[in-house]
Amino acid sequence: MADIKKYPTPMLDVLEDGPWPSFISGFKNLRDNHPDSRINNVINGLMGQLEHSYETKMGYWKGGTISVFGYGGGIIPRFSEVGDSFPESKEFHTLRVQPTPGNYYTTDMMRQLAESWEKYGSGLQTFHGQTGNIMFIGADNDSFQHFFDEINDYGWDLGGAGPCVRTAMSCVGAARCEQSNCNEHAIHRHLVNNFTDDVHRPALPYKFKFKVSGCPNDCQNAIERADFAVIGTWRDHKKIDQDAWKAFVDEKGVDYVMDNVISRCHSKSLSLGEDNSLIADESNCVRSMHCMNVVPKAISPGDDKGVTILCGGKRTLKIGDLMGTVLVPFMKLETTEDYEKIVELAEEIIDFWAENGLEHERTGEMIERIGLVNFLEGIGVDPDPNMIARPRNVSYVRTDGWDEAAEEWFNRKREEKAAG
Amino acid sequence: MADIKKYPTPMLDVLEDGPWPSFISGFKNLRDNHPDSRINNVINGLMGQLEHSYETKMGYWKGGTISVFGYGGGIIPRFSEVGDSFPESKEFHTLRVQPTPGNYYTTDMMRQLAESWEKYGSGLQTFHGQTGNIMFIGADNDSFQHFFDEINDYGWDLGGAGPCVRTAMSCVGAARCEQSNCNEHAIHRHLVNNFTDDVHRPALPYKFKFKVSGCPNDCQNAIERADFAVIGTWRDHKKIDQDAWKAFVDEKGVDYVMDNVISRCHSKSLSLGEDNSLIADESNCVRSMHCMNVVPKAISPGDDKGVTILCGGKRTLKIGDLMGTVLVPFMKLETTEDYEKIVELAEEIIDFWAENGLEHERTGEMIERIGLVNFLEGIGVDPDPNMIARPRNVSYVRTDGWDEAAEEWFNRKREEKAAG
Amino acid sequence: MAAPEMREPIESGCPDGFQYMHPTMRRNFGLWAYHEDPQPGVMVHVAKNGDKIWTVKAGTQRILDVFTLRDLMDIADEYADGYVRFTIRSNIEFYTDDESKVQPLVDKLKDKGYAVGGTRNSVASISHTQGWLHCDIPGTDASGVVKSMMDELYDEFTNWNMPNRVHITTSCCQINCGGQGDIAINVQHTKPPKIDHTLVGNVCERPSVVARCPVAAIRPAMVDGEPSLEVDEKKCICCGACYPPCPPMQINDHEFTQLAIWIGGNHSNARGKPTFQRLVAAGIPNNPPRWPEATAVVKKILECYKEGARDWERINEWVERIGWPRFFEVTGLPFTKYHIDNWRGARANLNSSTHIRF
Amino acid sequence: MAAPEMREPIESGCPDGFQYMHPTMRRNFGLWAYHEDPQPGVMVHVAKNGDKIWTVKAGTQRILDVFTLRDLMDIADEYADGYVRFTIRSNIEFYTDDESKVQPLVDKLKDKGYAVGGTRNSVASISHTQGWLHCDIPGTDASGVVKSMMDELYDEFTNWNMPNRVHITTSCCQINCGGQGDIAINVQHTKPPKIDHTLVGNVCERPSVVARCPVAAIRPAMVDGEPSLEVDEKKCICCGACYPPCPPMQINDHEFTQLAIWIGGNHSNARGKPTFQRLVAAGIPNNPPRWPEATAVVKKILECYKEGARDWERINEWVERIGWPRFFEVTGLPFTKYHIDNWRGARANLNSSTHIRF
Ligand code: SRM
Ligand code: SRM
Ligand code: SRM
Ligand code: SRM
Ligand code: SF4
Ligand code: SF4
Ligand code: SF4
Ligand code: SF4
Ligand code: SF4
Ligand code: SF4
Ligand code: SF4
Ligand code: SF4
Repeated sequence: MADIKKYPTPMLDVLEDGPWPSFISGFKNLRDNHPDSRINNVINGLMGQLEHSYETKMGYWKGGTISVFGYGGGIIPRFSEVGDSFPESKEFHTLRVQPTPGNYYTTDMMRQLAESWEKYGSGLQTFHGQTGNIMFIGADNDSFQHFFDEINDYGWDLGGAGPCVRTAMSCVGAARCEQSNCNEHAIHRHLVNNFTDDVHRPALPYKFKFKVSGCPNDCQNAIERADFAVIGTWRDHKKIDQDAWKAFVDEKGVDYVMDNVISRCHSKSLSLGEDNSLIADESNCVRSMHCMNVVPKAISPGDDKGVTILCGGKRTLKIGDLMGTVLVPFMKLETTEDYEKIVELAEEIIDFWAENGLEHERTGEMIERIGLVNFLEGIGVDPDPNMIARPRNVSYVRTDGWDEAAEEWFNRKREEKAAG
Repeated sequence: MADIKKYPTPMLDVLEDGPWPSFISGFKNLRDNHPDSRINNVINGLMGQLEHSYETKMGYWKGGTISVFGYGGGIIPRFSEVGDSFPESKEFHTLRVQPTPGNYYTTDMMRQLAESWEKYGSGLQTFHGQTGNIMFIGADNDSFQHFFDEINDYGWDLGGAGPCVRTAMSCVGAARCEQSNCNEHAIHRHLVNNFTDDVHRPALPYKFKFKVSGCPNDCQNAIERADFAVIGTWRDHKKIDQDAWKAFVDEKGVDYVMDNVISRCHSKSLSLGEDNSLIADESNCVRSMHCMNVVPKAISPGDDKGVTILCGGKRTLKIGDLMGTVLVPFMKLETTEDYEKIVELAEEIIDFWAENGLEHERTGEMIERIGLVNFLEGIGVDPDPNMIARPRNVSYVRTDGWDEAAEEWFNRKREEKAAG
Repeated sequence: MAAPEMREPIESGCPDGFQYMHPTMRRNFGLWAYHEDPQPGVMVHVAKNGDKIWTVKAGTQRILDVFTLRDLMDIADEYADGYVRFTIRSNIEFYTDDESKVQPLVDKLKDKGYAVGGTRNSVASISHTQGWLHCDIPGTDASGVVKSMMDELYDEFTNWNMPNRVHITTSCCQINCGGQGDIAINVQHTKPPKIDHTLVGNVCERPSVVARCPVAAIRPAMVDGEPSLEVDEKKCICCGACYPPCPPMQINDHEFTQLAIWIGGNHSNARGKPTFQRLVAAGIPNNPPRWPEATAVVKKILECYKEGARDWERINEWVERIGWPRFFEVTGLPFTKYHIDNWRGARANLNSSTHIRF
Repeated sequence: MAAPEMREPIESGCPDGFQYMHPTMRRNFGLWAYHEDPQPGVMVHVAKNGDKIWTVKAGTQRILDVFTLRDLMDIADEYADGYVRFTIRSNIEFYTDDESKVQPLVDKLKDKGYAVGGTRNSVASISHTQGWLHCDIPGTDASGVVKSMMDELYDEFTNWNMPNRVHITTSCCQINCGGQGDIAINVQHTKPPKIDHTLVGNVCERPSVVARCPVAAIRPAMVDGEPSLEVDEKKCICCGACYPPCPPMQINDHEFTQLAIWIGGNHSNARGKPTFQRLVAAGIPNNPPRWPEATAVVKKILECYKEGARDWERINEWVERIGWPRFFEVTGLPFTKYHIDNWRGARANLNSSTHIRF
């Protein structure tokens, strides 16, 4: 613990009040009580600059270009624009480190990471950034390589930054969730680890994100945030344990059940039998999860599990928010070949986009620009009515290939039927 | 009846078969049995050309420019491109004549029109064209002025053709419909007859259509087809005759009532009381008509009647179909001043559009191009949340006038409250 | 010779309808309480004071010859009270306040070959447009298509077999004067216009044709030394919008002017908000005089709708409930890339969810 | 001097999670039957074979100092089984298959000042972004905003008071790394960037800045004889997209960088399809260190939601049911022209119907 001249932080101090855990208290603890004076100083500088931001309502970091040996990305470099006033933290880079799918840790591993980090960095880390990385915030020019080398040795690697494949995310899923329809962990790793080169050496039109949710509840916001969203689902009928269901009706009463389950099914495909059994019109169920969210004890996903894949989700820049759009209504993921197929699809998409995307253009924006059909043709995927909410409503389209397209559809249907 | 050489019409003849009334039989009747040989000949030529179209799958009319003395529009001129082969009908113009609102006729008036028409024209007329005109189809260069003069003398005037205010349409409405909330006839005539000059002398960017429906059932498809759609509605609570309602429930049974009324209310604002009475959450009723369509005996529009005005509906050309959009959520139409107000609004809109619309641009396309807010400001209408389905979802907007806009809203609300 | 004396028009505009209105309707204007439907094609509206007016509705061929018109007027005088009107779908309505006249009127109409029906949950008359009979840009004959279809749908017009009203329209070019409908049978061009270069110079204002193209596919060009136009065929969406201002841009073609079928255009605010119609089938031959292929598709759709929809569901509501994948399944219509929207705002028509039907 | 020997990275990518997973979870991977919620912040998941795993969930400040981290690990070792994970909202989850450890763990966490809750129908931790702490383009400090709000929403985190889960996000520029949410508190710039012309020439690749503007408002220009840029202020929508590639385009301003609040972003496919968030309030001062004005709006919205929504309705579902006019009425928020969409596809957000609430 160094005896340092502390920058006054009257505004930040206010953020120590109140019941929610305070990041400022944490900072102060490091500044005042950490045995390493390097850390005391860095945090002192950081707090000084942050207080200055609070007073002037402006940010004072600027970017730059650094990366670890052999990689082109994975670090967000930060240099202070007010480094003269707060020299202790004038270099304050963030290393983005890929966690496991679902963010699992043992306490031991946590301690090991903390030790490495306080050896080299600021002692601050975020679990996790919005893209899912562990963010080790606050390394300087001299230390980031050492820190990386150390944790890389015991199994951790950088995530993406820049125009590259980014760190993926997946939900807690099969590890602790009854709604899961897939092995989120395997999918996550198969996908992103197939592209380590594209993660570490940014050379794509722009960023590309994978996200995996085990069911349509989509706890990873994958549809809204991922270029390639993988969402677990099932193709057969959901499973109803009628005894458990009737017990639920007995417990809650018919009114409650009508108001909260039956009448709330989005596709109006549920009704209550005379004997209080649950009657489900399976041909209309759209897998909206609601019934099984309310009564997980009685209703579960079916047995013929797999995933739906959507493409093109992202936030505002620069044509407005886009949700992903269905590319593959259903894909089994059981055998090695199945996994190869999903990886190949991702490769197709990234290759097509790498070739046809404009600079700084995400997949969703490209699809918007060229139209879904051209994209489908580019990646070799057949049109399917589950890709659309509704057919087109404007007659402005050239339909002279109609007969061939119809023929293809009938052939495909025949084949599907033949295949069983 | 002339003894004429009939063009063979083997394809058209087929259209005499079948139970539905045949226009071809009507043609033949005129050709073969009308006492005036001029008409026999004209129809013979027309059928010859039409048969030729059926054989070659091509149309053979071209346009031109003619109009009655003093007007610039109202007639669709047609000259045959195959006049050499079918000279009898080589000029075949259509006069568009404005009917009454709701299309009322006495048999006497019909006969009078028929007499005038067979004196000059082909003897064919359409009740009505899609814009609502009586179409007197088939006058030649020599006759159309005479026909017009004659019917104009006894109260009929031309409608619009070209870039002008068009003939309006209104539903049967108050004359024979329990759902009506306004005097469609008065609205129709106040509006369109305020613009007779703009009907007869095309000088606007493009066409402009008024349509009036007495209730949200919108039997005139006004929202989809009119630049200025006036739709009757009510502002207070709908009227429920509980005795008639209970009689209905008794007759049909609770299941039927649940399935066909209660559960089908779009805003889920209906429920069935213990005593089978109808419970309506009026704050949620969106005037979707369904309940009163099913049970008109028991449920009716409220007493505080008026209209909703929507602007900008049209078909495909050239940016795709547009529905009209709410401009005035509610307007009373009782006093002379009320009627002046709606006419003034129409004038504001037409003036603004005449000045700012591009050539061949409809109101809906202009609104699409400049944005609804600029349009509202142009015509002096305040924003209202009923104009939108949902607020914006993209942050790309410059909001620096927010405080003033908020202030205006609060002032308006205060004034409304003060006004009662 | 002196110029002929020209008559100044009386700009009377839209005439007053009350003069032609049945007295019972005039008297009870705005005072109706409810109505009932005694049989297909017949309604009785009851006023608050108990007055009643019967309406009998008959289908017509829309384009009437004066003989037919007079015939209808004679019927109106003899079997009703001499007052009529036409609906937006060109049906004629006869009025009487005398119940005893109703059945004779119905019988007479049927006897004379008019179709009585079109009320309530029936297939209403198909609203349509000019076609080869009068328009200068038509790709087909609307009257003929309608006659052919209504012959096949006659029983659906005269009976209440449908879950709700069915409003069909047809249009003879992509401009679509006929409007949207529960089912719409419209011309769809499948090839870019062939340009008759010899004529362009004389009849077309080139800049305004260029401006009319929705996708900016037309460029002014010199062809054989003459000013003409050329079309970028890769961009052209074959809409035909260039044809009205410039007839040498020949979009109509006996082979490539086909029919397409759209469903789900619902303009009423009843239950849901108004909806646009959606493409379901294209590549249908434009096959006069009977267009059997188009009629077959329409009948198939109606059959599935009748079978699958709940009472009061319009076609759009039925399909939204069962889902579009199921629609293609039950109708057996092929789903193609052409169904996938690529016009402005196409995203809104894509499936951005995991709501899927297997 | 020889170049320093550089270590080649091991491109191991994303590590295997099974090695860090609680054995009961590993064993029952994919075999869970259902779960129950004994109390806020505590869940028990039951496997098909009867195995149980308890989860205890605690809110954190997301950016953890090593002391706090170690403290949490000590708790995990003493009161749970030494296995943890972090949720997508930066909550820490502790695991144990021993029910007797649960209550002591909860008590210990509370005792140490951690917030236990955030499950089920509570207000979850606010997910947020870097702000003044690290980003190069922030207009506010996300961590500070979140700490301030969570202090006020503490009881909503630790209790089940809400109709359904409430997911709040906040972002420190309009890029919105924080994502959409039931409620989102985001920076909204209200004036075009001021350009520091002296710097443009050196640090900005002018063509790529020009290309980055969503509305093509930027033109290359010569200013004082130097190559710079100029902004068409009438076109500029103040999005700030030009600032990251060209920091001299100064969009941040202590007065004109304000906050806006958006609601109804629901990404789940539960019941309805995923929905976008919608603007409800802007012009909110960016007021450190406590941003009370923003918190007041959030609390007001939550209060009305709690009062008005049915169980299981997320915020978007509630508002769609009662209608937007009513939303503005009950919350007392002003409705302005800025709420009316004018971005691409704006039509879809206008009311094309007579569905109106009075
Ligand atoms: C006569 C007519 C108005 C006119 O001024 O001409 C009319 C008259 C009535 N309509 Fe209509 N509608 C008429 C065209 C329409 C149209 C427009 C159209 O046909 O193109 C619509 C818009 C719907 C659309 O998208 O096509 C229309 C949507 C309705 C609805 C809403 C139906 C629904 O559930 O979606 C009702 C309510 C109902 O059915 O109970 C309705 C109800 C009625 C009622 C029952 C109202 C009443 O209480 O009197 C009238 C008798 C209808 C009948 O014949 O069964 N009318 N109605 C039109 C008859 C057309 C025809 O000859 O077939
Ligand atoms: C006659 C009629 C069809 C029918 O058989 O009923 C018709 C016929 C023509 N329409 Fe139409 N339209 C007719 C109602 C409509 C409607 C329906 C309506 O008014 O509610 C529409 C859709 C609503 C709308 O306004 O969008 C309609 C949208 C068009 C358009 C596209 C306008 C647009 O802005 O998208 C054109 C093209 C044009 O004006 O450039 C058009 C152009 C034409 C022209 C003038 C074609 C031309 O450029 O020469 C047609 C003349 C045909 C003829 O020989 O008589 N017609 N047209 C209808 C008028 C009869 C009447 O006056 O009562
Ligand atoms: C732990 C976590 C996944 C993870 O991998 O990190 C998770 C876990 C579960 N989610 Fe989730 N959800 C998690 C974030 C989300 C998100 C994304 C987000 O928070 O940004 C969503 C998307 C919804 C959105 O638009 O914001 C999400 C939408 C749901 C839903 C659908 C809710 C709805 O009705 O709309 C359910 C179903 C339910 O509530 O019954 C659900 C249900 C669940 C259940 C109950 C599933 C189960 O049976 O185990 C899990 C326990 C939740 C709890 O803590 O109460 N989870 N869940 C995330 C906890 C975040 C947190 O710490 O607060
Ligand atoms: C750190 C993080 C926020 C956080 O505190 O959690 C973040 C921070 C930045 N984001 Fe982000 N984004 C972060 C997750 C996201 C997400 C969420 C996600 O990945 O699911 C999104 C929305 C999803 C998406 O991809 O659209 C997101 C959309 C953006 C965008 C807009 C991308 C677009 O196509 O619209 C930019 C701008 C750009 O890349 O040019 C951006 C740019 C940035 C930059 C690099 C700003 C810049 O140009 O310098 C920020 C660096 C901040 C810093 O100093 O560390 N960030 N960014 C998140 C990454 C942490 C991590 O790696 O785990
Ligand atoms: S997305 Fe589905 S499977 Fe994954 S944690 Fe959420 S509820 Fe469970
Ligand atoms: S999963 Fe959704 S759509 Fe299917 S039955 Fe349950 S609530 Fe209905
Ligand atoms: S629009 Fe309404 S008022 Fe007019 S006829 Fe139709 S149902 Fe009656
Ligand atoms: S009018 Fe429509 S919204 Fe109102 S109660 Fe009746 S069915 Fe419901
Ligand atoms: S639809 Fe086309 S072809 Fe038919 S009448 Fe209208 S403009 Fe003419
Ligand atoms: S047919 Fe349509 S798209 Fe093609 S050139 Fe003509 S106007 Fe343009
Ligand atoms: S939201 Fe903007 S300011 Fe905040 S971290 Fe993301 S890019 Fe940086
Ligand atoms: S702030 Fe946005 S709109 Fe304005 S100039 Fe910069 S990029 Fe363009």
